[in-house]
Amino acid sequence: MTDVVLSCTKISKAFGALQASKDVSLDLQAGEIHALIGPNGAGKSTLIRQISGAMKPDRGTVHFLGHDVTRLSAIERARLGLGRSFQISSVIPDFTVLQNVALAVLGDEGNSFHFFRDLLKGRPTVERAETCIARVGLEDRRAVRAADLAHGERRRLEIATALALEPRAFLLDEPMAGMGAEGASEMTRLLDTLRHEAPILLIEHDMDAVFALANRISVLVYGEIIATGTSDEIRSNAEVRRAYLGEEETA
Amino acid sequence: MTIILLIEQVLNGLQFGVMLFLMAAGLTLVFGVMGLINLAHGSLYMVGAFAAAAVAGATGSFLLAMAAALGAAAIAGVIVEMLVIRRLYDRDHLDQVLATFALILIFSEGTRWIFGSFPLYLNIPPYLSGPITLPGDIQYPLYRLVIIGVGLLVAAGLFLLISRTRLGIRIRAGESDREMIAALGVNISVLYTIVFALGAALAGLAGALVGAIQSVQVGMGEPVLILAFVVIVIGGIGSITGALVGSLLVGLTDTLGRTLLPVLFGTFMEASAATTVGAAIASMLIYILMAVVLIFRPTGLYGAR
Amino acid sequence: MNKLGKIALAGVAALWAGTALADGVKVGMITTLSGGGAGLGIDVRDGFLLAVKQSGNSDIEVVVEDDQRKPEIAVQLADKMIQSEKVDVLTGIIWSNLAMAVVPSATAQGKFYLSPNAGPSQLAGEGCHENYFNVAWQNDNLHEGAGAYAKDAGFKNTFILAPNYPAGTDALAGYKRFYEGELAGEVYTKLGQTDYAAEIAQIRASGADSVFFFLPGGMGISFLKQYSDSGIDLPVVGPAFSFDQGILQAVGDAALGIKNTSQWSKDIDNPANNAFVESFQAEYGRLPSLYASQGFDTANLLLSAMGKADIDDADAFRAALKEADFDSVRGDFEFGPNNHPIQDIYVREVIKEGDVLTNKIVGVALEDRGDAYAEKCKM
Amino acid sequence: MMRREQILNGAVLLGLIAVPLWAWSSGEPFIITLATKVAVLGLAGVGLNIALGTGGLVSLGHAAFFGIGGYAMGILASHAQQYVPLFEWPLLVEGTKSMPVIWLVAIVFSGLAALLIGALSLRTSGVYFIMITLAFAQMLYYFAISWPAYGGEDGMAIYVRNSFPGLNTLDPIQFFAITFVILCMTLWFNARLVRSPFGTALAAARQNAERVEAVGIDPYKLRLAAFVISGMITGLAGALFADLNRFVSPTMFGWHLSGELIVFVILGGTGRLLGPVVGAAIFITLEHVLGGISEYWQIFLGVLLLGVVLVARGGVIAVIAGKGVAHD
Repeated sequence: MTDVVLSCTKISKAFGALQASKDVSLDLQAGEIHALIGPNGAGKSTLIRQISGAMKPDRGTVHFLGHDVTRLSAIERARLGLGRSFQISSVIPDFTVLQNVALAVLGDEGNSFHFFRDLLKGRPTVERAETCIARVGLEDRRAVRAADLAHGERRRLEIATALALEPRAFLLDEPMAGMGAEGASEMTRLLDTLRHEAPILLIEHDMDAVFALANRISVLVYGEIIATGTSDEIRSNAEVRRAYLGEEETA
Repeated sequence: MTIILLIEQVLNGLQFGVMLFLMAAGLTLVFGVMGLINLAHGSLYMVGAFAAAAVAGATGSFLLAMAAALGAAAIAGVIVEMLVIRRLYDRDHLDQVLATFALILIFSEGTRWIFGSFPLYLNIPPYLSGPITLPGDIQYPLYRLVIIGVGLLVAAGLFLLISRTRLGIRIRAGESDREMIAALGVNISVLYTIVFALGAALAGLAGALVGAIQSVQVGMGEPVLILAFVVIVIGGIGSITGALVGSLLVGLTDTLGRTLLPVLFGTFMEASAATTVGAAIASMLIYILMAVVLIFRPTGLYGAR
Repeated sequence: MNKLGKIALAGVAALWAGTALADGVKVGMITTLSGGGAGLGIDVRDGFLLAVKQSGNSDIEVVVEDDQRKPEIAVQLADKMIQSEKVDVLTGIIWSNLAMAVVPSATAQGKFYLSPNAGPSQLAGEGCHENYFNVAWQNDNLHEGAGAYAKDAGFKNTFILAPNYPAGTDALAGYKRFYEGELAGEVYTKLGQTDYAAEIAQIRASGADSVFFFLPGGMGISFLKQYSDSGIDLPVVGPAFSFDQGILQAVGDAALGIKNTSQWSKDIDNPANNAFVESFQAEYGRLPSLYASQGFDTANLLLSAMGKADIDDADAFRAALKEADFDSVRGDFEFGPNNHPIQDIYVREVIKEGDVLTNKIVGVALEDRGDAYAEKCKM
Repeated sequence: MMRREQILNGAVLLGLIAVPLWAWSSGEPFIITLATKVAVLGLAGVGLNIALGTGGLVSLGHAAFFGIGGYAMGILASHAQQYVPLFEWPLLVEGTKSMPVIWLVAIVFSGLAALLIGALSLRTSGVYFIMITLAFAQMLYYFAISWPAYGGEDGMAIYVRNSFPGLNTLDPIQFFAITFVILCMTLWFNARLVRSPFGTALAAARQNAERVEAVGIDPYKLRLAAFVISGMITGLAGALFADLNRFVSPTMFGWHLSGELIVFVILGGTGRLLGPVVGAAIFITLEHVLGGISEYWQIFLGVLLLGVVLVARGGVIAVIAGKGVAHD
C-alpha cells in the first residue's frame, strides 16, 4: 500500500460563492480501483477536471508518479500517462472506431507531425489500435463511424481509447452511464481486468458496480470528502448514510 | 496642436463612435440573441440612407425622411429575416457568412437597379445646419452634436429596453437559453423577427443620419460594416455595453490617430514623409487596436469567457 | 441608363455585329459598369456610342465589357478582347490603376489604346508608347490648373488634401507645380474615407486662406457636405471630378459658387459642343458629364483616323490618330510629343440653372497646357 | 459514396484539362485563360480548405497570403525588369524573373506571415477568429495601398510573364499546363495530408478539441501548422495569379477576395478534396456567362449562392456524390 501513483493534496476551487472543491485530498495506489461517489452536484466532475488538468485548482497540489503536475496542462499530463475518459461521451463522431483508437495511439507515440504517411497504413499503429479494440470487444465494429455506434459500444470505444494511451493511471468518468444491465456487467468485468494494468480512479453512479469493483471508495459531498474506506466501511459509515439517505432517516 | 483643436477632435471621435454604435448595437444584438453573423447589416444601413434620400427628395421633410429610413430598414429587415435569415440560425457561421454575403450582392445591385449608379442627394435641414459656438469658443457643427445626442439617446433607450421591459427580459432569456423561453410559451420566431427588425431599424437610422453629411451611394454600407464588426469584436460579441465602449474606442482611436500620428512622426521625420507614413499607419490603426485587444482578451473586452 | 436605352443599344450592337466588314475596325471597350463608380463608365460608354451612332459609320464594331473596377478583371477582359475578339483598338478604362494594368501589355501586343479618362504619369513619361493616345488629360492637368488658378486668385496659404494613394500624391504635386504661396497644411486621408470632421477641424485651426482638395467619387461628396456645414467659408478649389454633372446633384447647394478646373464644360461655345450637349440630352435624357464628353471625343478621334487610313496599316493609322483631325467638343485639341493632349484648362464655377446644379466657365487657368512628363518620353 | 466522389474528382480534373485543350485546338485562347484562372483560384481555395475544411478554422483573411504571394512576384520581377537590386547590404539580392525562385519566395514569406498571424489569431476562436484574421488582412491591404515604393493603389504591372525553364510561359496553354500540374501536385499532397497522422489529428481537433488534448496532442500546434501550410499554398496561388495577370495590386489583399475564396470552398463542398476547384469553376463560369447577359449579374449570383446555402447544403459535390465525407 505504499505505491502511490496519483495524489492530490488539499485541492480547493471556487466559482464565485460556490465552493466546488474544499481541501480535497485523495490518492490512487497501484493495482487498485478507487471509486469516487457522491450525490449530484457534489463536485465530482470539477474534481476530476482538476486532476486531469482541464481546470486549475485555486489552491492545493496534484502529484503524478512523483512529479508535481499542478502547473502542467491536460496535454502534458496526458503525455505523462494520465488517461481520461469523459462523462459526456466524446469520441470523434465522424471517425471510425479504428480511427478513434488510432488517434489515441498516435498521441501516445508522441508525434502527430507526420504529413505524408497514411495513418491507417502504419502497421505498428494500427496493430496497437486493433489490440485495444479487441480488448473491449469491438473488433467487429472497427470500420463503423463512432456516431453510428450504440451507446454502450461508444462507452467501450472510450475505454479502448484510454487503453491505447497505455496510461499509468485511468480517470474514468461514469463509464456505465446509460448502459443496460448486460452492458454494465460486461463493463464491470472489463474494468476488473484493467486495474492490473494501471490503477483506476472511477466516478460512477452505478452503486452495484462500485461496490463490486472498488478497493476503496471516497464520498464527496458539497465539495468535501467526508469518508474514504473499503466498501464495508463506507456502507456502515454514519455520515455517508446521512448524506445519501438523510431525508429518509428524519422522515 | 492647440487644446481647442484637440477638444474638437475628441468631439469628432465621439460623434464617429456614436454613429458606429448605432450600427454595432444591432449587429451585436442579433449575434447575442440568435447567434447569427450578419454581413448584410451594412446593406440595411444603405437601405435607410436611400429611403431617406428618396423621401426627402419627394417631400422635403427631414423628419419624414428619418421616419422612412427607420421604417424601410425595419421592413427590409423583417422580409429578409422571414425569407432567409431564420433558416440560418441553426447553421454554422460559415453558412451564415456565405448567405449574408450573397444578400449583400443582391441588395447592392438591386439598389443600383432601382436608383441608378449616381449618388443621391440628402442634406441637413436648414434648422440643423451650420456651426454653433460651444464654451471655450469652439465652433462645432450643430448636426454632429445632434448625431451624438441621438446616439446617446438610443444607447440609453436600448439599456432601458433590455433591463426594464418584458421584451428585454425575453431578449436576455433568448441569449442564455433558447429552449427555455420556448418552453415558457414565448413565440421564439416572433421574438427573433422583432430583434432582427430592431437591429435593422437602428442600422437604417444610422444610414440616414450619416447620409445627410456623406454620400448616399451603392456600397456605402461595406466600410461601415467592417468597422462595426471591429467594434463588436473589440467590445465582446453580444454585449451592448461592449458595443458602446468599443464604438467610442474605435471612433476616438481612428479620429485622433489620423490627426496626431502625422504630427508625432513629424517630430523625428522629414515633413512630407511623416504625412504619408503617419497616414498609412493611421489607416491601419483600428485593426491594430483590434488585434491587440483580441490577443490579450480573446473574447473582447466584455465578452463572455 | 434607362432600360429603353439599353434595349436600343443592344439592337445597335447586334446590327454592327451582323455587318462586320473585312476592313472595319473592332473596338474593345473595357469600362466600369457595375459597383461603385459605375456612373463614370456608363457616361464614357454613352458618349462614345453616341458619337459612333451619329457618324453613321458601319465599319466600326464596339464590344463593351464591365471591369467591375477590378484590375484583375480588366486584365482578363483585355486578354479576352485581344485573344478571342481580335479587336484592333482598346478604350474605355476609367481608373489609373486599371489602365496601368492593361495598357502596357496591350500596346506591347501592337494594339492601339485610346484613353477616355485615365492618364497616369508613368504612361506619359518613361512608359509612353506610340500606340497609346490619351484623349482626356494627363492626371496632373486639372490639378495644375487649380494651382495656376490659386496663384492668379492671389491665394497665399492653402490647405491641401488628397487620399493616400498614387493619384492623390500626384494631385498634390500637380497643384504645387503652379501654386506659389505657402502651404497651411498638407494632409493625406484614407482611401474611401467618408468622414472628414478631423480634417475640417485641422483646416479651421490652420489659419489657411483657401482649400484645395482632390477626393474623387463619394469621398468628395462627403467632404463638401461636411465642409459647408462646418461654417468655414474659405474659398475652395478642386478639379472638376467632384463637381461634375453626375455627382453635383448629390452634393447639393454645398457646391454652389465653388471654382473648379476642367478641360471641358457644357457651356463652351463651339458648334461641336453645342450639338453634343443637345444630342446627348435628347438621346439619354440627362445632361452630359465631363466623362461623356471624353467618351464622345475619343470616338470622334477614332472615326477621324478611320477616314484617313486603314487600321491594318498601323503606321498610317497611328499618324492619322496623331493628327487629331476632329472637332473636339472642348475646342482646340492637339497631341503633344507623348500623345497626350495639349489643351486649355478652364476655371468653372458651380451655378444653379433653375433647379439643376451645373457649371459655367469663368476663366482660363492654363492655356495650351501639355504635361510635365513629356520630356521623359522617348518614343 | 466515396467511390462516387473519386469518380467525380477524376471527371472534374479531366474536364479542367479537356476544356482548355479544346479551346486551344479551336483557337479560343481566352477560354484557356479562364481555365487557368479556375486552376489558380482553385489552388488558393485548396489552400484555404486545409485550414477551413479539415481544421475548421474559418479564416476571413486568406487574402493576406494571396496578396503576399502576388507581391513576392511583383517585387522580384519589377526589380529584375529594372535591373535594380532589392538591396545590396548585407548581401546583394537581385530581382528575378524565374518562376520557381519566385514561387519559393512566395511560399516562404506567406508561410512566415501565416506563422505570425496564426500564432496570434489562434488564441481566439469562433467569430473572433474570423474577425481577427480579417483585421490582419485589412492591415496589409491599407499598408499596400499607401506604400509608394511598389505602386501603392496603382499596383505594379509586369509586362512580360516570368519564365519557366524549357517553356514559353506567354503561350496560354503552356502557362495553363504549369498551373494545372501545380494544382494536381497540391491536390495529391492534400489527399496524403488528410490521411496522415497530422491530418487525422487535425480533423479530430476540429470535431472535439478536448478529446485531442486528452490523448496528449496539442490542438494549438496542429492548427498553427495547418494554418501555415494553408497560407503557403494560398501564397503560391497568389504568385501564379499575379503571373496570370502580369499585374499585382492591393485588391489581392481585399476582403472581397477572402470572401470569394470562402465562397469557392463552400460552393464546392467544405472539406472535399476538389471542393474549391469545383467552386471556383462554377463561380468563374457564372461570372463569365451572367456578366455577358446583364449589367446586374451580381443579383443572380447572389440568388444562386443563397440557393446553395439554403437548399444544396454541403455544396455541389455533396449533391452529386452524396453527403458522407468518408475517411477510409
